[in-house]
Amino acid sequence: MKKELRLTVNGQPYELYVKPNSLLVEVLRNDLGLTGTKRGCESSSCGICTVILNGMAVKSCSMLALQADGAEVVTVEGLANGGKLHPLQKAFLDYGAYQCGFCTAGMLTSAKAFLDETPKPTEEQMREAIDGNICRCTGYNSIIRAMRAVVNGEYEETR
Amino acid sequence: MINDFEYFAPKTVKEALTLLDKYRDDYKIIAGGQSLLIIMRQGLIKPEHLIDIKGLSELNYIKFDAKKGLRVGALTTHRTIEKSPIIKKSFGVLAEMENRLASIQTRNWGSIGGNLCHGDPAGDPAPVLISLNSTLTIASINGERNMLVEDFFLDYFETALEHGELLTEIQVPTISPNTGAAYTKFNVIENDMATVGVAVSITLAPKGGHCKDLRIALANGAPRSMRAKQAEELLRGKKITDHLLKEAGEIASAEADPISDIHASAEYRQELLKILVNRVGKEALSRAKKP
Amino acid sequence: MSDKYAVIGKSHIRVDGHAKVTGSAKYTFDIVLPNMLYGKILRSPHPHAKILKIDTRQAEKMIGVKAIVTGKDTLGHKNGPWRRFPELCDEEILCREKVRYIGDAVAAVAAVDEDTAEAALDLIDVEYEPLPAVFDPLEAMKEGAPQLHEHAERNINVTRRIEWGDVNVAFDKCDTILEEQFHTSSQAHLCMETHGAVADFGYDGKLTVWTSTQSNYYIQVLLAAMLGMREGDVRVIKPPSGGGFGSKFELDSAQFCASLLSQKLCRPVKIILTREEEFTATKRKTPMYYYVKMGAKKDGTLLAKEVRVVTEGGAYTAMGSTALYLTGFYSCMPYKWSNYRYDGYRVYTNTAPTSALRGFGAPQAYFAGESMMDMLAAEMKMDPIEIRRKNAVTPNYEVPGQAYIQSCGLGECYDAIEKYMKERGKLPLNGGIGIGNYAFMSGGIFNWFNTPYAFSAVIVKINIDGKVDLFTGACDTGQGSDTTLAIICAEELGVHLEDIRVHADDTDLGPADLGSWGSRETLMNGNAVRMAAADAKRQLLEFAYAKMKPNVVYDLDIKDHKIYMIDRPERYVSYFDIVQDAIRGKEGQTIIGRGHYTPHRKGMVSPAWGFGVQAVEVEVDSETGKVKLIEIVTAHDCGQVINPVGVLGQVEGATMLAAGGAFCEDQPMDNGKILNPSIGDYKVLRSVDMPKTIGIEVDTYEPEGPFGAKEAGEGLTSPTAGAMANAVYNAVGVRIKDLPITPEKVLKALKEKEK
Amino acid sequence: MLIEGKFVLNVPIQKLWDLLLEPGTLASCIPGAEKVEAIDDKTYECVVKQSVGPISVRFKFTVVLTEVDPPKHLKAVGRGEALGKMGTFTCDVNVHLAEILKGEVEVFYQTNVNIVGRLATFGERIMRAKAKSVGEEFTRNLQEKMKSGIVPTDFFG
Repeated sequence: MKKELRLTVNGQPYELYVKPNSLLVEVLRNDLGLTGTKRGCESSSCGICTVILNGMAVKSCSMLALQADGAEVVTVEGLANGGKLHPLQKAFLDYGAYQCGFCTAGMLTSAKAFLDETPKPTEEQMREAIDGNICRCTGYNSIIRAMRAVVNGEYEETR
Repeated sequence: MINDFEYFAPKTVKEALTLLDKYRDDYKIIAGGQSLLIIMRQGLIKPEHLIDIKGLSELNYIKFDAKKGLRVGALTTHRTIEKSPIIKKSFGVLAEMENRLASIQTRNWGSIGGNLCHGDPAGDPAPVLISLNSTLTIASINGERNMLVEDFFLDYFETALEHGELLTEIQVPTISPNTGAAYTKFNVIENDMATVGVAVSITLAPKGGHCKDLRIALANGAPRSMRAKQAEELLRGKKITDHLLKEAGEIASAEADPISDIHASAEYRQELLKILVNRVGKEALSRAKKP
Repeated sequence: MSDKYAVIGKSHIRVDGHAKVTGSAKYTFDIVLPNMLYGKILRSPHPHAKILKIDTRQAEKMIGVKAIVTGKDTLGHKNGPWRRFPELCDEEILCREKVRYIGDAVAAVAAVDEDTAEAALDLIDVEYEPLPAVFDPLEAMKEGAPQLHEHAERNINVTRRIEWGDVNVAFDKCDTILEEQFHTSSQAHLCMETHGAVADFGYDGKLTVWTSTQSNYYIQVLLAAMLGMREGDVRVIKPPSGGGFGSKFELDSAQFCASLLSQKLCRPVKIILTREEEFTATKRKTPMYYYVKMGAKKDGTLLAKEVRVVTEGGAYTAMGSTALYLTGFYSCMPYKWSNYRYDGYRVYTNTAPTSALRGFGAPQAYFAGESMMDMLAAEMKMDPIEIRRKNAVTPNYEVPGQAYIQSCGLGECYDAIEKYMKERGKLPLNGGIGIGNYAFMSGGIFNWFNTPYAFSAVIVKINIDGKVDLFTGACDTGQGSDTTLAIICAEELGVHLEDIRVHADDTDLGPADLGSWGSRETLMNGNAVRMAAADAKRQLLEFAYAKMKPNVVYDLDIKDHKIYMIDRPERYVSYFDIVQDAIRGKEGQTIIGRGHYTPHRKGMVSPAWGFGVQAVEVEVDSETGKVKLIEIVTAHDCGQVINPVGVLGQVEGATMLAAGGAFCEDQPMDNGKILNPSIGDYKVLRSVDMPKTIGIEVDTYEPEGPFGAKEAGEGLTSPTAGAMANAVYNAVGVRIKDLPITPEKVLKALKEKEK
Repeated sequence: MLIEGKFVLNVPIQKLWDLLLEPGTLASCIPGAEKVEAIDDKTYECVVKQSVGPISVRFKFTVVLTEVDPPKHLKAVGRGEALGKMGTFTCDVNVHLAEILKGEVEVFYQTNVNIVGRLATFGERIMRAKAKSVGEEFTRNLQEKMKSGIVPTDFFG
């Protein structure tokens, strides 16, 4: 039996009816068509389904959609606004912090949630911040450089 | 594929306990669900009723009182504990442990109570809580009961939690002066599940500096989080030397009964326990000596 | 050097960048078509068994189930890319009589949603007669071992010999001879996007398949053959792809089953493999048993090397035959062996088929080879860099009967690493640096696929506004070939990167290309791109000459949208004006340039070679055996760097994958069952574990490559395991010959050493 | 996966042997055994319930004695399924009885269990641990059954 789910995604309030066994990632992708958020494993180990829920990075494949009732969710589609890319997105472009791009949404959301709460992190903290996200292409270091660039204010004018 | 189930999201503990009582024959409690959903997805368990306690704000708190000690609601997330100023200040080892527990995403969503109830002997919080002589409170429709955390674990993924019961609070006694506590786990990949882990807390006598009291607890040393009591006995009341610590490592390793799996053989785990008990013991000792 | 070029050698934002950082890139995983069904595949739980019967009646009755296919619904063809060696095509994909590994496909279901399809799998009743199985290649080679395929006695799948000189005679002349054995482990590709396909067979009898692949041309041809269709009726489109690493240029079960189901129903069918299937039922790295004997003269001259290899083939040939040959070839590189003999055996086993994984046999060869070089240096009291430099291949060297090397920056790489090690100075206790070096191909000169087409072909079309359409069959799986090719095109045409639109993902549009494997695209497709762009440019210049009327001795060229006289650059006309003139002058036809590339008379392996030397620094915890990766420095020669940020990404990405394979990645099995088929249990390096990496590019000019460019990326996975083993030895004096180098193995070795 | 165990019992070897082949013994000694039925002198049908934490599974399987060499050695093959499409499994059992002293028997058993399907994916680690503890419990129960004094046991599972 479907149940009502009210949540806000990328600033847009939604009222839906979902099956209790639907995962948040499934509702985002299938019901809301936000396919930017991917899925990489069935064991909540790869982090590529990461979204920002009430300001926290969480794995949308490891929670029921109904557990997001009343929550504010931000997905990769919600990072840019008014035709402007988020500084992290610009930095990812300039520093080649992605290759196949399949883990990129999770990397960006993890990085954003972290930098929002820790604006001046150390290198170690930045590595910790994306330690739950697997990237098979880049070897991570370019992602750290991109985060560092944002922290250093290289993209401030667009903030 | 996750089976269909009837979903309940009680708003109060009372409501939750009533539901647990009502569906005692076939329900599962979901807190964060990061462990539960994996086995549900594999079709290994198919509960008819899922009772979601994630929203019970009643059980999400950290309270500290110099006499009574620390009280943590079972649904407090790992991340909240990790970042709590009072815990950093007065229970540093807890915050250190949480900081190494899996990834930020997992810590943001997972709760300390959920972790304990999963009953995975590789879990990090259990040994640390055991080493701090922590207790916990279990509630049911018929009332509450308390027990030592070290008595909570029975076997692989099996805890003392009966049907109809809910873990509500964890209590950590105030750490007495001249006490040092430390936790270290060994793993090939950082922040991974512990191949083995060791928590030690040592209290030194104000005069003479001999070991007044101590606790040694092991992660993944056996089918359940365990205390290395014989190793403790060796050290209790004595002036702790490098030599004694080394010996304690040998004893703890012999006490332990780890298994062989794809990540390490039982023999290797026992080797690691020798080393870790020694190292963590040293660390705890030096912390105990710090004024 | 990069000033020489306007576009090449400067870092560019990738052509697929914006779509990828905003989440708008649509992967196969994201595609939903009207009226689409979802498929799931039933796989064998047995490592080796006869299929007695398959009863699908119960499943068919289930509401929401639309079709079920089994081996009986196929034409019974055996799949494989070996169109010149039919005996090597041995995989039915949907098994008919027999299953040969845990994960072999036996049936597939199409239903209204994934849950229904999955539930239906449980209702399919397959009766098996389990057969004795064999899992270790050395066991499988023995007389009387269970035989997987009728055609392969003692389960020998392929044998290869490479030989020149006379090793037996040469060994007698050696002052020092070493003999050792090594074993390399399995590794999963771990593409973040699992294998998957959306197949849409219409009532018009035409099939369109969207799939994450490294070669849409291979998939088109192989699918057509397996389904009994004309190639032209099969269209394969590659959306942005979530990684390949060698696992995605063969026809897989998702592509075949989705197509077969769609063909049966004339409805779109989508199959995305689960992560568990990705681990257990797709190809994996080839584990190898290595025996190496090498000998040298007092002065350190390498005289003779003999290598014997047995590879764990798994149930089918896959790309393993090429891995068998390449590992034998790489075992002689990058040194001037005057006598060499390789004997390789690929052996069938009841395990998941083994195949290509980034490096294609090279990492295994260099792990054994580079470990041996250090052991030899120690034995002969020589400096490990010195003995390598002394014997290393040099420009314009011929590997007897095998390969021609033109550009080679290996010498400069040794210098760079030597300099780095000097500056690094003294290491902490239990710290050690080890080195390894490599040579790697820039595309293979193999045509086992028997393609009648050029290896790479490109069409360049210039439109009235100066925009350029680049049509190619190259497959970007994330490594960035679309961007590299666009840069080469822009450079040759004298336009900007933004002027280029790359159409590289559709067999209906682009000319055939063999795809992205063996580090082909930059050199092979790059050459075709440059030729096509030059062809289009020539057509523009005809009109420019007419307009500018230069003295006939002057040449024109294009740079930065200016068509100018090479010797008098101040005299120029606008590229855009000339494009307008040219199109109007050609009665309104767009400008079409054509280019192609196939290597000729370039030996047997590759037309060009990338090189590198790597230093790995580790710190070993002598009590637990844990090895900490501190820093990995790689000096490498990839010819002219096309896109620096892209090359750095390749260096670092290769390091993550190679260090993981050397350090912790493994696929332990029990009776043929992979025991860690989840990312929770399969350990890979994460950001915190990733060591500091430094890439030092050594510039050379490769005459065979476009603007002097050659491979970067795949070869870089080669040196790490050997360098790491050498580093551990230099740190604590134990030699690990069996990958991965786990703490447990190191501690065991340390304890044995104490005795 | 291979599970081995060894224990010593003070009991006449023939008595132990007979008990081991007696369905009643097995039923009462196999942890979670719900049914052990001798179909003929070589074949047993069993239903055993096992649980690991939240997961509980019913195994239905048939054991066939393939080699019987009383009172010293027996070999058996078990085939069965975990009910509810959880998986299938096979196991080979080897039991050796050796009379160390008069009336003191050393029992050495070796079981190679192979589980396939869903259950196997739950994690080799837990299956292995469970198998070990089941082996140990079986032994304990058997020892209980022989009301004779028991020499300390020694395991390596």
